[in-house]
This record gives sequence, structure tokens and C-alpha cells, in this order.
Amino acid sequence: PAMAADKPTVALSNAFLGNAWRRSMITAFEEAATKAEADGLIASFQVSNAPGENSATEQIAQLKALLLDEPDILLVNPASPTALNPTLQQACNMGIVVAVFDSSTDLECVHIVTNSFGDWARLSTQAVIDGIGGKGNVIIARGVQGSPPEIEMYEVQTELLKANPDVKVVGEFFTFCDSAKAQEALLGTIASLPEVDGVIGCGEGLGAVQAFQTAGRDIPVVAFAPSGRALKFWGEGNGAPGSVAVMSDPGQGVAALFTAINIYNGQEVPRTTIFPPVVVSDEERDQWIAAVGDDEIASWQWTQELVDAQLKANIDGMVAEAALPPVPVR
Amino acid sequence: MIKLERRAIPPWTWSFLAAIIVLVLTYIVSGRGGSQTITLAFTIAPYLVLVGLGQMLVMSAGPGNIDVSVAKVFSLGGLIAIAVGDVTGSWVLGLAAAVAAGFAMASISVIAILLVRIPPIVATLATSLIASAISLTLAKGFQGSPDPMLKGFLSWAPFGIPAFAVVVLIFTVLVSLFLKRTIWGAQMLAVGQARRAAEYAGVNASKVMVFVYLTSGVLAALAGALRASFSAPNVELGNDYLLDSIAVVVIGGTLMTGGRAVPAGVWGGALFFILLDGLLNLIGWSYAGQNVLKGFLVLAVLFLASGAPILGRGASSSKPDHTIADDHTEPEIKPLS
Amino acid sequence: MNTAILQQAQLTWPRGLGRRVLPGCLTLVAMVLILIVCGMIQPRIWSQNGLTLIMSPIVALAIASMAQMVMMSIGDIDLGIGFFVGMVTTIVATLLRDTPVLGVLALAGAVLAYALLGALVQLRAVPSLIATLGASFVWLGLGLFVLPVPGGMAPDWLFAYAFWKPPLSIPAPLVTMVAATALTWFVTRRTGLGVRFRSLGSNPVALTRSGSSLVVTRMLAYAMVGVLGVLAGITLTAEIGGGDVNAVPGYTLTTVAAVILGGGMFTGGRAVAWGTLAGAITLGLLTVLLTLLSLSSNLQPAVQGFIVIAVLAGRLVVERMSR
Amino acid sequence: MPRVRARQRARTLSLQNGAIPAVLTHATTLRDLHTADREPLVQVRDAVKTYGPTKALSGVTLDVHSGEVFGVVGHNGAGKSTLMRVLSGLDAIDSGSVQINGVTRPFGNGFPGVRMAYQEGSLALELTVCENIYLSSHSWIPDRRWHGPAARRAARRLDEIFPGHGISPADYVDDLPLADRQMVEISRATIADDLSLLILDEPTESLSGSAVDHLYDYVRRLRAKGHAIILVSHRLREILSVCDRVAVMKDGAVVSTHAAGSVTEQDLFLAMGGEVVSDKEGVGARPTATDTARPVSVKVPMATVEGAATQIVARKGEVIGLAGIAGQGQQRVLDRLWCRNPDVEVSQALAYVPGDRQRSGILPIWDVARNLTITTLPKLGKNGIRDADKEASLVAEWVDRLKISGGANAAITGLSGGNQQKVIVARAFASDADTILLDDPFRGVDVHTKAELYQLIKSEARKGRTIVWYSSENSEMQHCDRAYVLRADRIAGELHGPQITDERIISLSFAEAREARA
Ligand SMILES: Nc1ncnc2c1ncn2[C@@H]1O[C@H](COP(=O)(O)OP(=O)(O)OP(=O)(O)O)[C@@H](O)[C@H]1O
Ligand SMILES: Nc1ncnc2c1ncn2[C@@H]1O[C@H](COP(=O)(O)OP(=O)(O)OP(=O)(O)O)[C@@H](O)[C@H]1O
Ligand SMILES: [Mg+2]
Ligand SMILES: [Mg+2]
Repeated sequence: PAMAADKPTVALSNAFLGNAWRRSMITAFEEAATKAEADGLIASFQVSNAPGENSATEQIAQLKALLLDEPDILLVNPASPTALNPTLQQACNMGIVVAVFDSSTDLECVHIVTNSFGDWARLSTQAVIDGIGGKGNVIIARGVQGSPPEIEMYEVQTELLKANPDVKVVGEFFTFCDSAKAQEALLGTIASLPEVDGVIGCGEGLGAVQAFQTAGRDIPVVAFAPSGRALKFWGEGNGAPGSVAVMSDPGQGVAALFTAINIYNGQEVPRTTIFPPVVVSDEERDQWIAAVGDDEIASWQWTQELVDAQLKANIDGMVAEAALPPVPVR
Repeated sequence: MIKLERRAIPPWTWSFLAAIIVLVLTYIVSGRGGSQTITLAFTIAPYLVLVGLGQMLVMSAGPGNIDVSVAKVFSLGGLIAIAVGDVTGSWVLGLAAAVAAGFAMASISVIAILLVRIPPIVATLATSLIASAISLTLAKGFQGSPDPMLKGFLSWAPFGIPAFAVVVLIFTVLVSLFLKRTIWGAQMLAVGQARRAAEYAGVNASKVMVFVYLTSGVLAALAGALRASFSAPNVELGNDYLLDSIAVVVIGGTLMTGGRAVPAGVWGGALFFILLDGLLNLIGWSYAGQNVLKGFLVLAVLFLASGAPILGRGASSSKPDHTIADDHTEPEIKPLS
Repeated sequence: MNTAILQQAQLTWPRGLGRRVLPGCLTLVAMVLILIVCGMIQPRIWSQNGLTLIMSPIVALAIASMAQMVMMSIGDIDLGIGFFVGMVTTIVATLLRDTPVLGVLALAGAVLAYALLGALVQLRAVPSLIATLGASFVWLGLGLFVLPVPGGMAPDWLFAYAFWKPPLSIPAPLVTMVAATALTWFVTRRTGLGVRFRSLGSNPVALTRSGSSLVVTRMLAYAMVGVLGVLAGITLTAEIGGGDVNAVPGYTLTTVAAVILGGGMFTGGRAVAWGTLAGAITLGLLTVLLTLLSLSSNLQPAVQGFIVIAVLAGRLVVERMSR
Repeated sequence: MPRVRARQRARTLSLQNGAIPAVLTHATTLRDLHTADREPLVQVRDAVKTYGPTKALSGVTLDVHSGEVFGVVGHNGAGKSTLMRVLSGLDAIDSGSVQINGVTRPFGNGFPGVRMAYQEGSLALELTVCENIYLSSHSWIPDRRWHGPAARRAARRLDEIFPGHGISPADYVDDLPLADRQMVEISRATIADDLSLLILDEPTESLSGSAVDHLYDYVRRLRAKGHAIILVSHRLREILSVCDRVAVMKDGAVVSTHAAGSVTEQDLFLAMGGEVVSDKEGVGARPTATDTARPVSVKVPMATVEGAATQIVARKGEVIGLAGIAGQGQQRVLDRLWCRNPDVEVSQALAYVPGDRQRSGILPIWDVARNLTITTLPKLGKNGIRDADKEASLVAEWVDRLKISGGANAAITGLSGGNQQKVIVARAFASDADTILLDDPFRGVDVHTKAELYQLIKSEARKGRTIVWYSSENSEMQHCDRAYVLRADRIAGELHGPQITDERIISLSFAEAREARA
């Protein structure tokens, strides 16, 4: 960009505020951005959440209103991987640095900051498989139907299951990674299912466990969401040993911020940069419980240094080995 | 001829018929299940039934009456109940708070409808926007989790009979008694079938409106509170309950045009929907297929169960002489008295 | 006699006309106010680009509201329009692009489906509200069949449209909206068909006695709703550049609100195209306004709700005064 | 009570005095006369039409010739409307034959050249007058650019029939008073290029006196042009004044046809199965001088035509009439009372009997019983719970007292308008209201029903109730103790007992009309 000297103005466009993840993301971002502003990294920032139920059109309207302000950096947590493309294209054409996070897009001019959903699926699925000792019946609780993350994760899950022929899939539902939906879906079918040892999924463990408790079945190994509530629940001894809590990192917004600042300052950054998801295993669980509010999702606390390290790992193509940030403390 | 049959058949029959068919299919598809399938269905049905009963009262209060705020009020009730319950340490206070919240939200609708004369669907839409704003504010930095005792009760099923379902069943009976045996019930249905006429007959229509919308709001919030105690509070907890409550009520045989409320049918509709979801998940239909089938089933049930007198379909205050015009619908009116 | 004199006065201004146009006018005022506020916060709006920017997301909403308006003019309500429009986008972004013939056929089929829905509603005395609700599940399902994942690609001619800049620096979205509204207005208010639609909503008996068939009329009305729904879907595809059945479930209720703001009624018989346009633009601009005000995002929904109530309350006050 | 078996007695009576045979012979000779000169326009032979159990038409036979006005009278449910629906081609008959203009089966839009003005409900309220005209007469209006022509034809026809009407083609019907709507309905029916038979089903029920005269003038002009007109009405005097021949229908058949000149209202009345006393009785029978001792139960401040302040007063046990041309503010008085406007004085318990039964009278889903009790429920039940037995006995009492056909459990929509009206009236009188407001409740109710209801009103008044009664039919006002003639929301005059006559009311209503023009 032209005047790398002066500080950029930042606008964050978020599609909606309806769930804990998005709220944690916004909270994390607002904290970090205020700090960045104080540290003189950015001139000013503006967070805007579109009204409505994660509606692409609302976000488009909101984006266009933001474009009128002509910010230097535009961070987008999109409602849909494709619907915003024409609008984002317009933004690029205006010479704005556009970074999309927690999603993907095939738009060339846009930088993508995201977690590897493959990693997420691998971590959680492997944990469950190990938890049930490599054999037994499992249910697959799938995420948001049709969303690219879910598709990517499903591929990983299926290939891992292929690798473990003793693990038998006895059921498969779409639970939108939402514990209430999972609970209802399970209650509706559980009676018709054989013994279930594990639930492979994307963070609906809470609802799954509750469903099994209601039905008076043995509690399977599950994948929780790293939300304060779920971790507590898990900590109270619900959920068979070997369970895990994995989810994409609400801190991505912050990561995207620092990445975009680097780009704005003319640093070379790959179009897509991968950041790690949040993983909570039995050991660190209680440490995390201390750090996460009930309705929050655990998130890494990215700082410029950490981000630079992660970017370097990306450039060197050794994301897998990159060190995870420290467990945050309250 | 169908007409003659329908004379005999009570309006809620079709919903239960549909539910039973789905149940049988479920058994066929999965060799197993036994009574537990039913038990679990009855474990989740009550929440939808509670919302449905409120929606039913609103809908039977006349053409154009509908409460689209139930979903958001439901979620709000959940959050408030848990939050208050956590702070005060008493789930009773929690539920009370939720009820109060539902009452407050419904009052907004009532004011908008009666004083500002906004059509219900828009008024309640506005209410639901306000409710969701409050939920969002609450959810920020939300603390608290359900009271274990209440939670235990909600999933307690001695001899496979969910206790909570029994409670809601009794409540349903009370509602139908209210409609059949009480003066208010009669007056409500009178307003429902012809508001002007009822007013000239000395019925206070506004009172009826206030009553039904407040009831609907309170029930939605209460159901939300209980649902949240059953699993966990969540801003999106109620989202599915709007369309489902409407569908369930109408499948249950309540007239969209008002004047006829069928509490029993709400149970039928709710069980039908829940069992159907279970079945579709079981046979692992793609989400797309599930929706297409669900849609066609709803239409099919309507097709059989229909017979709403054309009198004022949609909404009819300005359709005089209908009964005379559409004679073929007469016999379908007759059995309702 | 003096009644006659009274009425002489009214001859100039037809009885009942005021009652019917007033609400639309008030909504128009509200719309202008919002535009002005936005303009004060962000002067860049006052340019062809600015207006195009903030108006283009509203086009599809406006056309969908026209569909809802036609529906309400025959005394019905459509709770499926949101998913229908979504489904259309999936068809446009795939079939219509790759195999135009198939695409056109599919869209025609969608319109036909609507007509059949109308027949069901009429023949089986099914409440439209619940019938369309059931249909909405079907639209969603079909949309997912066509495009399980949001994606596809708008046909090139649509992109051409998206970047079209009309002469005299008129914003393109405005042209589209006005054209669609004018069409709806003409059909519903000027043609015999429109008269039949509205009498179906106002008093079906009159329609039967005039010798026309209720079924055919209702089917035609539903077909028109379908056509407008398709148009909305096409413009939406241009806006989102691809197909997504879940793009606009919110339209279902928003369009109803738009019609009411425009002066429509649930009791049927009223067709207020221009008012509905004003209503749709007002609702669409709210997002822009709220974003420009950049007020705490939690409160945004509440503010939306209050603004809707306020506009309608304002109408009530004016009506009271005019009486 | 004597009225209970009115009809049976009437029949025996008429057979004894042999009225009908006499009339019949006369009628036949007269028909021969007609058929001699030319082939009748309408020929109905043994037309039978049944609706489920009810036999609406049991073998109707009649001829109507071009250039005559043919009256049809009969009690509610006698089959008149059904016969008219058959003639206009809306309903098909089960057996028998109908031939009009040589056509024997209606196609598409009914029989060619036959047009019908309905009793109620055939205008679309949300449409403008002009659009309603287009809707019903589109065959004779260009399909494109039709607004102009339609409006012009509407205006021309309205002026032609009802000079001085204040209706503009652009008005929305919803915003027109009932009387104006009826005018539109009638004009609508007459706008057809191929008109050869015009059917008017109870056209004057909601028209004001002058409009009625205008209408009948027009009918005569149509006759002069050689059109045939069939006129259905419960107003025997009107029938006799305009018709050439009158057919009397009873229980779905034409029992006799008369030359209008050669019969009196009495004869028709008897032929319909009426009873002499039931109509005569009570007219002016009430004490004319209302004793001022009785407590005042209703007071409505008003202004006289001259603008002086005055008020409408009703005492306990009085029947007060609100007379005058339709839509001169009578309803507004009732509304002020019903809504208990601060300025009015009115006793505690009120009941209202609406005139527009379809829209503000019946509760369409319920049966007669529930329709009848809804107002009284709070009184019958205790602490919120209904009392089934008390309700049942109350219903039984009133169904029997007013001879409501179909009984307690018939669907209200299955009843004739007349019987529906009985239920609505019973609803009000069954309540414990001490003041009862009647809003022109007897439109389109047959003479017998009316007679019964008049009796009811009187006896209830004697029991100490106050009745405030608006009627568009001046002759009804004779049953009042006092009548206020209203005009433009003001009181044009007050009439006592015997003074209350058609003539006095009309003159008071129109006295001002001249003033206004001057
Ligand atoms: N649509 C209908 N459905 C069922 N029965 C009907 C219908 N129309 C008429 N009937 C039967 O035919 C009989 C005659 O009805 P009709 O309308 O001709 O009476 P009417 O002579 O018009 O009475 P009124 O003088 O009150 O208008 C009624 O008593 C009724 O039993
Ligand atoms: N839907 C119906 N079902 C059964 N009978 C009907 C129906 N509609 C009309 N009728 C019969 O038609 C007859 C006449 O009905 P209509 O509407 O003509 O009222 P009416 O008889 O004309 O009374 P009025 O002259 O006082 O208006 C009634 O006797 C009634 O029994
Ligand atoms: Mg009749
Ligand atoms: Mg009649």
C-alpha cells in the first residue's frame, strides 16, 4: 500500500453475534485492538456486527456501509464463503487490505487467516478413537451442513475411521456442532441405536452426554466444546475418560488483525495462513476452566510476537510443528 | 364421502394418526426401540407443546393473530431463568424471573397491537427483535448453569413415564377445560370466529387479546426456562420453536381462521414432528431430503386434515355472506360446537 | 339535500382513497428521513456510487416484498418466500449458467409449483399461511439438492448487470426496483386480472358471481408471486455472485413488515405497490443506518424493532389527526 | 300464546274462506291472456332443487313475459332466493326444466341476458365502484383501457336510476353507507348490453324512501323498454305498487299467481300462510301519552335542525324509534350509547342487536345454542365456570318462544337470514340488559318473523325494558311509543304514538331537503 508510514484504520465486519464463539471472538478482538491502538499500531478501529441471523445480505449491506468509510484494513468474519465475493471484490478494488478469517473464499485479492479444520477434526477424532481403545461403536455428529469446514472435517474423520476398521459407525446426524440440537437429535434416535462407545463430533459433547444420561445409557467418550460451561460439566466427571475439547480459535480475529497489519506494512505473507485450533486435553482442563467464563469459548491470546512466529512457521511450511501459545491465565 | 366421515372424526385425529405412522416406520426401520423411543419423544415434546399451546390460543383468537416472538422469548426465558437461578441459588426464583420476562415481552406486543394498532405479525416481530437484543446483552459474560435438581426432574422417567410430560399433559387438559367450561374460554372463541359480532354480543375483545398474547409470552418464556434447565441456556435455543409451534398447532387441527382451538392436537403435532425428525435422522437422509419430505408430509397432513371453512380463510372480516356462498363447507362447520 | 352537497365535495377526492395511500406516504417520509440521517453521517452516500452501494442489497428485498404484497392482496400470507428466493439463487447460479434451457425450465417449474400450491389452498381450504410454511421446507430441501454448499457462479450477463451504470448517474438498483414496482402496480391496479386478484381477497363471492373461477384466479395470483420470487432470486444472485439457499430466510417476515409499512392489510383486497417499495427500502436502509451509527451491536435488533413500531405509531397519530 | 301455530291456522283459515282457489282460477285466465299474444321469456316447469335434506324448490312452475314486472313473495326460506339463483344460472335444478330466451341450460356466466341484484354481499368492499362494475360487467367493457368506460357507464347508470346520489365511480365501496352500496349493487346488475331479464332480490331492504321511489321509476322505464323484471321482496305494498303479476311462494312451490291490480296485501298475506291479527295487532295499541312519571333510562344530547340544543330521552318501558332516511346519523346515536360516550346518560346493562347479521351478528362456527347464550354466559355461570343446565333451559325457552327453525343444535350458517336474525334478537333479550339497542335489525325478515319480533319487543318493553330502535323501514316505526326523525345528525321532529306514520316521517325527512336546496 501507498503510505506504509502512517497507521491504518481498521474495520471488522462480523456477520452476527448469535453464539458464544462469535461473542468470544469479538471480546478478544476488542481487547487486542484497543491495546494495539494504544501501542500505536493502528490509528483507529471499528467493530460492526450485522443484525439478523447470520444473514449474508445483512452483512453485504453492512459491508457496503463500511466501504463508504474507506478503511485501510477490512477484517471479515463472513456469513457465507461465497456470498460476499462481489462486495469484497469492490473493497479490493478500492485498495483496501481485506482479510477473511474463520472461513475461506476463492477470491484472489483476499487474504485468508484460518484454523486448519483438518487439524481440528484429526485432534478430536483421534482423541475419541484412542478414548474408546481403538474399537467399538461410534456416532458421527456432523457440523453445519454444507459448510466448507464441515466437509473438510468429514473427509479427515472418514479417513481416520478407515485407518481404524474396528471402530464401527452406527449413526450419523447433522448437529451443527450445537449441543442443544445434538441433544434433541440423539434423544430422538438413541432408543433405536445399539451400545455407543464414542461420539465423534465438533464440540457438541455437552448435549450428547446429557442425552445419554437422560436415556440412562453408559456415557460415551465425546468431544466437548472448550466453553466454560462444557469444561466445568466435563470437570464434574461427566463424559467418559479420554474425552477432549477442541474447537477453532475465537482468537482468530486477533490473529487476522496482526497479520493484516503486517500486510499493510508491506510484509510478504502467504495468501492463506493457518493458525492452530484450541485443544483441551484431560491434563490442562482445570487450568483452562480457571481462564474461561461460563459462556465464553476458550481462545488463544495472540500477540504480535506470537503471530509473527506463526506466520514464519507458515512461510517455512512447518505449521504442524509450530509451538502452541501458552494457556492463558486470568 | 369424506365430509360425512369428518363429521364424526375429531379434528386432532389426523395429527396422532401421522405420529403413529411415523412411530411404526421407526420400529420397522430399526429392529429395536421398544417403548424407549416413545419415552424419549415424550421427554422432549413438552417444551414444544407448551409453546404450541400459547401459539394455539393466539391463533384461535381470530384471523391474523399470530405470535412470531415465541422463539426469541423462549431463548430469553432460558437465559434469565438460569442467570437468576444461579445468582439467587433458587430455581423457583429463576422460573419466576423467566415468567416475568415473558410477561414483559408480551406486554410490548399487547401495547403495540392494542394501542398502536400494529398487525400482530409485525408487532410480535418487533417484540422478538427486542427480546433478542436483551438476550444478546445478557449472554455477554454470562455465568451460571442449570439447577441439578430441576434438571434431574426434567429427565426423570419412572417406569418409562416422563414425569414432566405428565405435568404438561395435565396442563393441557386444564387448557381444554378452560376452553370448554369457562366463560372466558367461550368469549375467547367467540372473538376468534367473528370479532365484531362478539363485541356487539357484549364480549370485551381487547381483554381477550391481552389474555392470549400474555399467555403465549409467558408459556414461551417458561418453556424456554425449562428447556434451558434441561440442557443449557443459549441465545439460539428457541430458534426452531417458531415455525414448529405454528406447524404443530395447525396440524393439530386448530383453525388458522380462529374460533376453534384443539389443545389435544398440539400434542399430536409435536409428537409427529419429533418422531419424524428421529426417523429421518435414523434412515440417515441427507438434510436436503429431510426437508423435502418434511415439507410434503406437512402439506399431506394439511390436505387430509383440512376443511377449515373457507369462511375467512387468510383473514376475513371483509368477507360477508361466505357461509351462504360456500355451502359445501357447511357440514365441516357443524361438528365444532 | 346537504348530504348531496357533502358528497359533491368528496367527488374531487374519492372516498376511502386517503385511508389507503396515507400509510405509504408516511413510510416514504420515514425513508427520506433515514436517508438524510445517513447522508449527514456519511456524505459519500450522495453520489451514484454511494447510492448504488447502499441500495443494491435492497433490490431483492424490494421485489420479494412485491411478491408478498400480491399474496396479501388476495388475503393470503407467504411464509415460504425467503427460502423460495434462496432456492432460485441456487438454480440461477448453476443450471441457468451452465445449461440456460434447463435453467429456464427449472424456473418455470418453480412458478408452476407455486400455482399448484394456490390450487391446493383454494380447493382444500388449506390456510395459506401453513401451506406456504410447509412449502418452505420443500424449497429449502430442493435448494440444498441443487447446491448443498453455497457456491456456483452467477451467469455473466448478471455480472454485467451488477456493474451496470445507467446514464445521468441514476443508481442502477433504483432503476430495477422502480421497474419491478411499476410492473406490479400495473398488473394489480390497472388490469382486469388485478381487479380479480383483489376481489378474491376482498370478497370471493363477488368474484364467483361475476363468473370467474376462484381456483384459476388464485392459481394465477400464486403464479405471479412465483414470477416475482424468481425475479427477486435473480437480482439476489447478482448481489451475492452465486447461489445460497440459506441466503435470505429473514425475507419471510421482513417482506410482511414491508407490506404493512406500505399500507397493506391481512384482510386482503389491498394492493399498494409503491407503498410497499417505500416500506422495503426503509427496512433495508435500517442496516445501513445502524452500521453508520455504529452503536453497540447488541442493541441493533432492539433499535430495528423500535423504529418499526415508531413508524407505525406515527401513522396512527397522523390518521387520528386527519380524522 | 296464540301466535305459536300461526301458519297452520292460517292455512286452514284460507282454505275455509276458499281464498286461494278463487285467486288461482283468476290467475290462470290471466296467464292464458298473456300466452295468447306471445311466447313467455321465462318458462319454468316443475323445477325441483334440494340441498341435502331440505327441499328448496319442490316443483316450481311459472312464466314471465317480456315487458312485465313480476313479483315474488313468500316467507323466509320459501325458496325465493333459490329460484332466483336458478333463473340467473348460478344453481342448476335437480329435475324439471328452465327455459329463458329459448336457452335451456346456462353456460359459463349463467343464462344470457339475465342479470340479478343480490340481497347482500356481491360487492367487493376493497374495490372501487368502478372496479366492481368492471368485475361484473366485463363482457361489455373493453378489456384494455377499461377504467374510463367502466367509470362512465357506472356514473351514467347511477344518475339514471338514482338522481342526486353522491357516489363517485372512484369511491371505495367499503367507505359507502349501506344504502349507497345497495344503489351500486342495483346499477351493477343493470349494466349489460343484452339485458332482457332483471332480477331484484329484496333490493329495497336498505334503501331510503326516495331511493326506493327512484328505483321503481326506473323499473317502470325498463318495463316500457320491453324488459322483464322479477322483484323479490317482503314489502307487499311495494310489490303491489309496481308489479303486474305477483307469484306467492310457500315451501318451495308457487302456490298462486295474481294480477297485482286484483289483490290486496291481505290476500297475499293469507296466500303466504299468514294470519290476520299477527300483523295488525299492536299497531298503535300502546298508550300514546307516555307518562312522565317513569324514570328516564336514556338521555342523548342532540341538536334540532334549527341548531337548538335538545335531547333524545327514553323512559323505562318505552319503545323509542329513530326514523328518517338511511344514514342520517341514527346509527351514530346508537354507537354513542353502546360506547357509553361521556355525554350520554344510559342505564347500566346494555344489549345491542346489529343489523348486518353476516358481519356483526352471527358467530359462524357455532350452533344456535352457543350463539344465543354468549351474551348471557357471565350471568348464568358462577365464578367463571359455565352452567350447562341453565344454558340449555334458556336456549330451549327462546328457541321455542321465537320458533327458531332447526332447533338449538343447528349450525347458525344453515339458518335463513330471517332465522339467524331471530337468534341474534333472542341473544339480546335473553340477557339481563335493561336497555336494548336495535340497529335496523329486521332487514329482509319476512312478515311473520317480523310480527313475532314486534310482539316480543312490546312485551319486553312492558316488562320494564327500554328499547331504542333504528329502522330504515318507516312502517316499522308504528310500533314505537315515540319516534325521533333524524336528518344529518340532527332531530327533525318527534312523533307520538298514532302520529308515527309513513307520511309524517317522510315529510319530516324531506322538509329540510327543500330548505337545503333553497
Ligand atoms: N345454500 C343452501 N344450502 C342448503 N339449503 C339451502 C340453500 N339455499 C337454500 N336452501 C334451502 O332452500 C330453502 C329456500 O331458501 P331460499 O333462499 O330460497 O329462501 P327465501 O325464499 O329466499 O327466503 P327469504 O325470503 O328469507 O329470502 C331454505 O329454507 C333452505 O332450506
Ligand atoms: N350454507 C347453507 N346451509 C344450509 N342452508 C342454507 C345455507 N345457506 C342458505 N341456506 C338456506 O337458504 C335459505 C335462505 O337463505 P338466505 O341467505 O336467502 O336468507 P333468507 O332466507 O333470504 O333470509 P332473509 O330473506 O331474511 O335474508 C335459508 O332458509 C337457509 O336455510
Ligand atoms: Mg332470500
Ligand atoms: Mg333473503
